Amino acid sequence: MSENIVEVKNLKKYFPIKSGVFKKTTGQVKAVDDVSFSIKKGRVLGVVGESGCGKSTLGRTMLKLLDPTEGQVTFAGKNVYGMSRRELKNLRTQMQIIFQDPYSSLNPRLPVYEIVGEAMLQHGIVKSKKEMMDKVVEIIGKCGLFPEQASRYPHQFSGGQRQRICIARALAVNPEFIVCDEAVSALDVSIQSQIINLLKDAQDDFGLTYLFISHDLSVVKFISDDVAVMYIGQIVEKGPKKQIFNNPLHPYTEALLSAVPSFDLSLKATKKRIILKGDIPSPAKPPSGCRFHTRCPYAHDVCKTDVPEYREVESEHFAMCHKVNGVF
Amino acid sequence: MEKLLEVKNLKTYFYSERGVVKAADDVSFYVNKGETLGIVGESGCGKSITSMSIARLVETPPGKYVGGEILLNGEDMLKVSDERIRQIRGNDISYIFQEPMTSLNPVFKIGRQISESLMLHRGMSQKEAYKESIKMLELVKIPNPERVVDDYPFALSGGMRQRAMIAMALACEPKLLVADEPTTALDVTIQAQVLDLMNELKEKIDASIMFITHDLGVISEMCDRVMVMYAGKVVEVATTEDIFKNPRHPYTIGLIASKPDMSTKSSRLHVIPGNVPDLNNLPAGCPFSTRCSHVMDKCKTAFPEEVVLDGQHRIACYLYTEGGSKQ
Amino acid sequence: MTNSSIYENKKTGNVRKERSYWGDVVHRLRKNRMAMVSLVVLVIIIGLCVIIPAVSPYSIEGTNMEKQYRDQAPSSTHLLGTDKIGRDLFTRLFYAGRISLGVALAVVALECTIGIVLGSLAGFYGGIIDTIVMRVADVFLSFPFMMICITISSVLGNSIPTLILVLALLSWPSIARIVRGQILTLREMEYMEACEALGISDVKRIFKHLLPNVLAYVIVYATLGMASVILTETSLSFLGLGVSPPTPSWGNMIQEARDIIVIKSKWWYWIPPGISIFVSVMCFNILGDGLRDAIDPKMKR
Amino acid sequence: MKNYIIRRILQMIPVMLGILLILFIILEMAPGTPASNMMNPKATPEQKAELIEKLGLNRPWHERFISWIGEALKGNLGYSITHKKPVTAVMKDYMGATLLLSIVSLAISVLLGVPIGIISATKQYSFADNALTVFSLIGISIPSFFFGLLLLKNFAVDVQLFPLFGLENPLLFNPTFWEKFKDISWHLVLPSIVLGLGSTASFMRYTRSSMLEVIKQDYIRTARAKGLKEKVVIYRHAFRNAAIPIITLLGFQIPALLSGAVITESIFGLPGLGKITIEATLTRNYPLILGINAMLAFLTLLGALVADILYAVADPRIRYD
Repeated sequence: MSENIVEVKNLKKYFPIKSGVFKKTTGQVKAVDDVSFSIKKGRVLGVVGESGCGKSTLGRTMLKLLDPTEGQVTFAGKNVYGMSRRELKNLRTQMQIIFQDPYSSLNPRLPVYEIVGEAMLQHGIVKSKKEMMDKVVEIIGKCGLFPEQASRYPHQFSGGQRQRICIARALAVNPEFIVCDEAVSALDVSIQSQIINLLKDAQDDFGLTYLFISHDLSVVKFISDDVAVMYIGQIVEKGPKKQIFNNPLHPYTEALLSAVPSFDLSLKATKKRIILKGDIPSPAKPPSGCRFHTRCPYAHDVCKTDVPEYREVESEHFAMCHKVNGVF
Repeated sequence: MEKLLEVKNLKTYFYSERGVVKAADDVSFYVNKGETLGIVGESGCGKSITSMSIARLVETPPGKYVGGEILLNGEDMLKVSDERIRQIRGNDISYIFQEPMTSLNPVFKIGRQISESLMLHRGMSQKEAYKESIKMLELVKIPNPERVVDDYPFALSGGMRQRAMIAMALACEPKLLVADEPTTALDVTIQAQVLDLMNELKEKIDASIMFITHDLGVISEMCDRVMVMYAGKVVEVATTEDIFKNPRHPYTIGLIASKPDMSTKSSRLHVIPGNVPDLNNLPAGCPFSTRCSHVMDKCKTAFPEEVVLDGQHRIACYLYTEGGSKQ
Repeated sequence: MTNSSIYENKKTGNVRKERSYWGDVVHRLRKNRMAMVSLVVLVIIIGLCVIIPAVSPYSIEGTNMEKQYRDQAPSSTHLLGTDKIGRDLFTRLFYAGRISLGVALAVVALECTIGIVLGSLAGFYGGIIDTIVMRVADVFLSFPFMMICITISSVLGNSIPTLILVLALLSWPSIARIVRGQILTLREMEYMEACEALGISDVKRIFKHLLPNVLAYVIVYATLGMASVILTETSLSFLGLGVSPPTPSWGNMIQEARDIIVIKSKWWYWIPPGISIFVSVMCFNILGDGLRDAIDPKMKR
Repeated sequence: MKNYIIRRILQMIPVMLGILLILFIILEMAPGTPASNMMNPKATPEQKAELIEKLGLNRPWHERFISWIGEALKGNLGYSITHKKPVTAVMKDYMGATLLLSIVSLAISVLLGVPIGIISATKQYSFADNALTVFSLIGISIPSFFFGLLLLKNFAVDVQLFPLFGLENPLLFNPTFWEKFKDISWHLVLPSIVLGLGSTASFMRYTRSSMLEVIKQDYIRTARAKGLKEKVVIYRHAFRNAAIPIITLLGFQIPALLSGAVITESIFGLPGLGKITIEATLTRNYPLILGINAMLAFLTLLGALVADILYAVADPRIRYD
């Protein structure tokens, strides 16, 4: 259980900003800016953050769907960015991704068995079309769909069922690691719970490791073992779920947790809400020093100038804050 | 308590080639003066159509107000002239919509969009309206209102645009504010700011609020009473405390249990089986009968009469009618 | 996995008939009465153009200078009369249809081929290839169309193959733009990303996932393109710069109307080809609109 | 905004050069040498050699291409031997009719097409909308030369309401300005209808679909929720947004109108660029052909540029880029 399946070291992903007469690169959107972490096999790392914090870019860059600007990702001991074509092809069966939008993530022109089975044929997991069909029926069955639905087309399914197809497609190649990029965010509450349970079941059955990206803290709290909080391209706090939720260190985490509306009435009385001032700064022009200083209720002068150290404050519990580091 | 708005048996249907969609089917509720009523439900439950019907904003065709009454201070919104409903819109009833990115006209400056209502309903001159717009932007705590008033919507962030929408809606001091998922598109910390602002404004202004959302957490923070809708029908109405402490309708119970909350402890979520129904193809009787674990034969034939428990807890379910197991 | 996940989805609501994407498009198109009528009319026109010249007793270009055969008004032997050199106009009308429709079909096929190839290259690879292709497309789009047709046909002479080549060369940029735009949109779709994540090969990604999706728009454009090419070809032929006599085209048949006597009192010379052009162009336009609505039902409420 | 315009102008240059290059190559492919095509066949070999020397026709084509561009930048597009005038002077003589016809038709089609499109969109699926939709379909489907002949037959031949031919009545002696204006207008009625029909229909269809798209937007609902009159909602809030894509169509319509003008001029015997181009091709007057094509290409690019600038003015998102 303690073996790291994925390790991310100093990962950076910048997007150029082009402007002016000749569309010269005049700046960079630092979507992911020097991020390091690791995930242990069989665990779920939840990544939370608000829009523009780079959480989706992080997931895509880790799978080499986007080319990194700098840094390293190792999967099962191998450097993902230094792989040959053949190794990369092999990697594709081991790392998978499930997207947010159940409508744009399925090709409308292909029936379910093609969508789910295509990659199995591509990678030689099945040898014949016949074998593929059997396998597809088995997998979609596990995901809660009926065999006869294999020959239907995406538009004949509801959002929740489409997400089941996406999960089946990812599971079809027997992956070890799946990035769930806002996989349940677009779904209705009653459907969301079905899919969350399905993801949990799949994890138990196949011993999967997840990177679970979401803006919804209650969902992340439910499904994750560890949680990383991102703010403008950086991980500002990471640790075991319990510590993050019960004893948040970073002021941003604290504010984020307090901002989630809860319907637990007993909690309501005791909870004090921290309202942050101002808007989320753009990752194209991140604030100097600590990026949170423009909105932080505790900000000192040092926060405006010096970047805080990302430090293991307690065992396995990291944070990036001058206040936590005892600078003031 | 005085009722500001009373909706009786509202039926808003849509007619298309595929058949009739009963988006709001026999919907009845009221909003008291100064009260916030929450309407909660999943996509396609009819909460938005119900709220749009209040000021007759549903496009006809394809929509049609088939029946019912919408009484605002005793005046039936469905019967008044087009001229009169335009006087009411923006003046007595205003709206805040979900998408701050698309709900403001991209080619007009913020100030102009706020001024428009003021000039129309308050008879202000352009200059007065401009000044008043700045004041409104100040009221919703937009920094540098003098500058923002001359900005185009694209120059503002989502949160700021939603504040501008609120300023626009409140400009003419409406009696009823209809907020349709006003914070759904916003980030959590920005949502907290906007909800905080709305709670603060509630004290300042003398308006009732209809708050439409799918987020149970937001409902519990904002509303006095809650109405739960499913497939065009009202299934339960109660005070916010009652709904969360003592939900009665199987759908409400399932909905609350299936939403992971910050305090959820169990390792599996409760699940309502099946899918959100297709409004083109509803089952006979209670629309929830296909997913309900307490389903009885009579559920499949007719929609139950409403039952009132504890004075004001309204439920539409055979479990609570005569002969029902929980009666 | 546990049984519960299966149970959760047991009640799947209404079971719709299985219909593929294209099945759905055809189904929607069939419900569009105007489009279906146009399709039928087009089939009839094309059928007549194929059959009439083949079964007609009169030859296409053979003249008959004897007085009783020349310049005749319509009669039971010559349904649309004869022209000044004794050719049966009814037969010529449908032979001209073969030429006009045939030229249009060839042009559309050629321009679509060029457009799809260049548009896909630009869209799929982007970067410098994209810039070059799109600049060249700009050049071709900015030509004063009619003038350049006139110039080229005068320089290279107006044979039918040249005409086809010139029209195709001048019209591929629109289709290239559509294809490129579609590919750029599709590349952003999450299912294309999913393909990459699944390690699906480039060839499969292009031919199985990208092109079929682009094809729908190409078909719409090609149908509308038929309409505009027929108009252009007949206009050029009318000006004497397209198909040149004795080969008939609906356009050059109308040239006869430049004679004041013909325009005044001999309708059978020029009204039938005019109506033929009008009806076929209209039908292609309606069919194209119908296809677009059927393919992209969001556009229509 | 400034950057945007500068960038657009810079983009125009390679496109214009490309057009000229292709034109040059096409004319190079013409049978015969450039010289033989442009001089009196009876000229003696000495005269020929002299002329070839004088016109620099013995130089390789790319050198001539570059020097042509150099001269063009100075405003010299060459010499038309047939007219015994510089190309620019010939073009000036014939440009008036074409521009007049195109501008009148463009004005008609915008002033008619856009309002009709709006009405059609606001009354979607009504009788009026269906009728207008059919009308616009006819408008884009009827071949203009056929339509022109039909008009001629009905209104100039059978009923002699309008003149059959030309731009001016040659019999008018010493007309006053007013008489001349009336005369020209009268001559332009049928040609403008013919040329305007197609683009009116295009503007209609485009406006209709653009308006339908905009009317579905959330901000239209917002405008209605404010209590604004439907007229204000449609003509102020919706149209202001729908106009943005219509402006692009304006740019595209310019080459289409110029092409259409060639056909219309030919039917109605108007002394315009279309007529002169056809004549020039018959006499193989290449400097003139090159000049006219270059000029029209330039106008087309200019039109597109103006449309893009207007687009930026109409859309604050681009204006503040």
